Amino acid sequence: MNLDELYQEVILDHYKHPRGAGLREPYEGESHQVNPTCGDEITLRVHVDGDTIGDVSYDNVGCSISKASASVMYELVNGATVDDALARLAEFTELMNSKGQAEGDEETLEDAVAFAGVSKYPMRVKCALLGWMAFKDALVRASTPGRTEA
Amino acid sequence: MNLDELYQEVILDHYKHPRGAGLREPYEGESHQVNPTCGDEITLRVHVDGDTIGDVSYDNVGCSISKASASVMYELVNGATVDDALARLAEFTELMNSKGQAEGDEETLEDAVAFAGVSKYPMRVKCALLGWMAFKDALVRASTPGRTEA
Amino acid sequence: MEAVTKLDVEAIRADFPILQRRIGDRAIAYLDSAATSQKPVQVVEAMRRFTEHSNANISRSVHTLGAEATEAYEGARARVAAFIGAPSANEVVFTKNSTESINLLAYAFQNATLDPHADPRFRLAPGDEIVVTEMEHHANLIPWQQLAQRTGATLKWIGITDHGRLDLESIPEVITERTRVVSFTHVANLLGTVNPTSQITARAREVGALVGLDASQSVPHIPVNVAELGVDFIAFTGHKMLGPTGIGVLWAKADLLDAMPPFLTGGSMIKTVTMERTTFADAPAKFEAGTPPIAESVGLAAAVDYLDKLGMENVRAHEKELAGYMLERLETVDGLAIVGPRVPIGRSATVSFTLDGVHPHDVGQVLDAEAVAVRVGHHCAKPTCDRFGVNATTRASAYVYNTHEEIDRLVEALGKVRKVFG
Amino acid sequence: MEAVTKLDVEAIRADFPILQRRIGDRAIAYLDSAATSQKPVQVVEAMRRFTEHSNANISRSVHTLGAEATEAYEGARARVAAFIGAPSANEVVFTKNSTESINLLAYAFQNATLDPHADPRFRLAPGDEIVVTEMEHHANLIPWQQLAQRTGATLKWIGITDHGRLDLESIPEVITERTRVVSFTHVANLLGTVNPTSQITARAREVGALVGLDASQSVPHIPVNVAELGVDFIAFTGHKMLGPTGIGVLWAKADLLDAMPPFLTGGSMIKTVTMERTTFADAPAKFEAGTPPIAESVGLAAAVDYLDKLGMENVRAHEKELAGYMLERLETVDGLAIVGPRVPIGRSATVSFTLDGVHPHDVGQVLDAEAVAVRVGHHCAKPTCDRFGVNATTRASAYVYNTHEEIDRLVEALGKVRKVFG
Ligand SMILES: Cc1ncc(COP(=O)(O)O)c(C=O)c1O
Ligand SMILES: Cc1ncc(COP(=O)(O)O)c(C=O)c1O
Repeated sequence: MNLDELYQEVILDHYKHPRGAGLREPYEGESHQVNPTCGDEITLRVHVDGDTIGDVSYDNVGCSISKASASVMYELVNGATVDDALARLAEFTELMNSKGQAEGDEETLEDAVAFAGVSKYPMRVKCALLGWMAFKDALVRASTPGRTEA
Repeated sequence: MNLDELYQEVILDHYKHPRGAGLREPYEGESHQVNPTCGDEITLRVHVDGDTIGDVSYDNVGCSISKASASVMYELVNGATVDDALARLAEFTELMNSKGQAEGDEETLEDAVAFAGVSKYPMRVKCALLGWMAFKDALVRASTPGRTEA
Repeated sequence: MEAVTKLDVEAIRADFPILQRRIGDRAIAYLDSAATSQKPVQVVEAMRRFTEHSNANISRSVHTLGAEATEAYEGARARVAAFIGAPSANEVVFTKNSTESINLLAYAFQNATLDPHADPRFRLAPGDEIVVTEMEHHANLIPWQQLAQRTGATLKWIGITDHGRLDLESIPEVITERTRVVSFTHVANLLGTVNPTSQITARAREVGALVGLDASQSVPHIPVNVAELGVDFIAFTGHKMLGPTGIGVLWAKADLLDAMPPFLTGGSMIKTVTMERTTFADAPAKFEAGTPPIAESVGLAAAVDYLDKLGMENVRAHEKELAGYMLERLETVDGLAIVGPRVPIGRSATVSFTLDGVHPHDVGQVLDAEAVAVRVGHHCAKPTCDRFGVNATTRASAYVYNTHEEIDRLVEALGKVRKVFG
Repeated sequence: MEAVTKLDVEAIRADFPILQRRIGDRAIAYLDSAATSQKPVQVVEAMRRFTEHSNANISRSVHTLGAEATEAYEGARARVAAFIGAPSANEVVFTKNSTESINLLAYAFQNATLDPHADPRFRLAPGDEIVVTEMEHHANLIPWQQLAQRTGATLKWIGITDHGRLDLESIPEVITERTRVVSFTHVANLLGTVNPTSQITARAREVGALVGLDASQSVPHIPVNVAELGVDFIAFTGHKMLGPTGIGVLWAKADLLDAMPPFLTGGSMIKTVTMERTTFADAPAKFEAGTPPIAESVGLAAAVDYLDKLGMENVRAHEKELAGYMLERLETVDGLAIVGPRVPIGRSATVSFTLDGVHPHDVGQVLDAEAVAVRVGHHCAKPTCDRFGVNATTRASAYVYNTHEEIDRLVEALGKVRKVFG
């Protein structure tokens, strides 16, 4: 296997310098996700401002892939419209399920295309998706309780 | 495999003309035994008269080996002393566990030596022993409740 | 490409080295596949290859062997799901055999009954009824008996007609508003009866009962599609379908698996664990505690591949023909009485019979001397035996590798039985 | 004949084709045997031979293959019994893995509790206590948690010292007159601790509690003799001791097996069956419902033969040496902290550690790139992780085929990890 393909510079950079880390107020939805195979965890909050993601804040324990993925996600969805964020989620999930066959669109996925190599490692795909799953779940929760326009 | 070795004349004869079959009075011990792998059954009664087996009577459903074995046993233990009967039980059990290595002593086991061939067929050993197990059990029961001398 | 319409039995036989095995001076005629099937070299080879190339524990590691083993195991799950038309691989739970699959289900009821927060569909109370049939293998009878005993529910059953069919007329009476679950055999292992499922399933739906099918004798022999069957659970077992021992399957609808409490607990089936409390993973992991039958899953996938290549419709047609031939030929044997349907309609190529005046043990023994392997006894279906007033039967059962000639040898050998015990 | 005093590791390695497997340009250094061991050709061959020569279902037939299969299966039982010093083969129950073995035991208590006529030793009530330890694999924790929850009994545990040993001083406090059963691990799968058994066993006897031992990590690695241990039950698993997946063992004293109600029910475990009622066979059959892992039993017997030929004392000595070397070399790695005993006394060759600032997933991944296979994660021992304040560890574990050179490669590869994540 090719280590460099997995641990690209950009991944290691996000791992060492995670963007948007920490838990912040205000938020409407919070999600706690665990990867049962390794015990990695993330708590993630979403603040929805109209039809825009006002903030994504998180606290996580995990490997380089899961931490870098959360950081990259922050950059992609923070400030984006809810629709765009969901589109990125779908795109990234598809990339992760591609088993090394897809490259990802750098226009839309930006730094996240660096994770294309991860999709070849089934055991790591869960790591890369952990933060995104938390985002998805938090967003659902944000739109469920008191909000009328989803 | 050699069929004649298993189904010796004497076995087929006892099978077709079982000696001592039927349930009779008096008796002090009764046992019901089932072979769970094939559902074969025997009900057997023992009448102990002093230190002698006064009667062994039985009713059974089973294959040629199990029916012939009960018939041969009847001939061996009926009228014998309890000690002799137990000695035959031990001898026959040993013969059955010999995996075709023993021949059996014709002096003591008489017709029962014909079962030497059965000991090569592990699946049939249980059949050959069913009646003997019932005899052993019935004898224990006969000596347990009210009897003082065993 | 044209579909193969018939089985090339000679080519198939070449894949099963054990069929060359000689007993005395003749190759064995193996007519005991209802007990366990033989395994083609493809299955043995797939397992050997896996063991020598990719063996590792699954799910919990990032190393190459671990990733390969996990892919092989999950691939086998997907393969099996496709084979039975399951909408999702996550509906396939690997167990050790059919028996465990059915027990898993029965214990779901038992454990739910002990837990006031459990899904009401699995909670039983005195007055509730469980329905089976009189033609069940013990594996689909005793777990329900035990469940009834432990929960106070009542066990009821559908009887058997003199022709060896389910007494379908009694359905409205036996399956009532009190029935909570109906579990019945798809193909009966002693009688060979193929049970029609729709009437039972429809009645169960009407009264709101869950429906399970013991498919141990159907999945290996006829096309089975869970979506078409419209049942809630099916159980089957690897070793009867050209696969290895040590692996079985429980298929259940996703929402039912979600609702069922876990059965075996331990590693690989958890979300979080503290000394005080555990939360559980989603199905199928929830039901697969401990190291699963990994190499066996690879073998089972290879067996499914093999059956798929033959085509289950072709398998069915081949066995229907053999069943007809077997029934016809057996009827010519003096003193032979078939226990079960006497026509090759709605029946499998598993035929039980008695031979007047000769005990099945003796029949089986003489047949073995003639290198014909059949099973004798109660075939783990004692209530069926009782129903027909027999203690035991001789049972011949055919599969993809059996030939007309082997059936001829069976019939001939039965003549020999007559001679020995004449 | 002189006893072999050392393992000929090169000769052993030749029996394991998978050790020739290359990841990139290097042969794999397999240091994950605590998860599952590799299997020698002798095991694979024995299973293939059985499948191609004698495959049949057991116990219920008179045909030649059936008789051979039954002999092979019962022979394997006797073989395993002898290996662990069991007084009788009938005390050996074959299951699918350790997890099932322990669940069988826990369900014996659960089912007995539901049956007023069951043996009082297995009937629990609120106020009764069950004792485990904080270093259990989930397989020896969750079944007892569930049992406590379902019966109202209380689960207690013996803690772990900072050195990774059981806190034996707490025994008198934890095991009390209310304790009904104590189940603890012989060798801890994350920490590598070899637990002394006598103090716990003595205290359990004093208070009249039954004692079970999770021997999953001991039977493969050190001589285990149940008579000497003086416990009531042990559980272990085939795939960790050079044998196949799909088979495990529960050993229990004969009188306890007699007293335990059945767990899985179905075929081959009965005396008589009617639609209304079933009576059960004697142990071990009582606990082996359905078709057992037949080919797997043949593989397990071959594995036991292999281990016996090596000699378990030699296996222990070899691993003790490797444990010492591994500990010594790992201590030289910058930022590495061992989780568990740091001396090779009372410990196995299974060593868990953390590497400062690098997550175990990343450690394992880089090691894999260097063709060094280790396990990362919580190793199904989350409470142990919590006790040491870690989320996960990297774990290297050695067995009969491992060498000093492979440990050197592990240490070297850890240097590479540092480089990537420096
Ligand atoms: C100490 C211990 N107990 C139980 C188990 C469970 O064994 P299995 O997965 O074979 O059931 C393991 C291995 O995973 C173990 O290490
Ligand atoms: C109809 C039926 N159900 C269940 C079983 C049990 O299968 P297994 O022994 O593989 O659990 C069998 C086979 O013995 C069977 O024929």
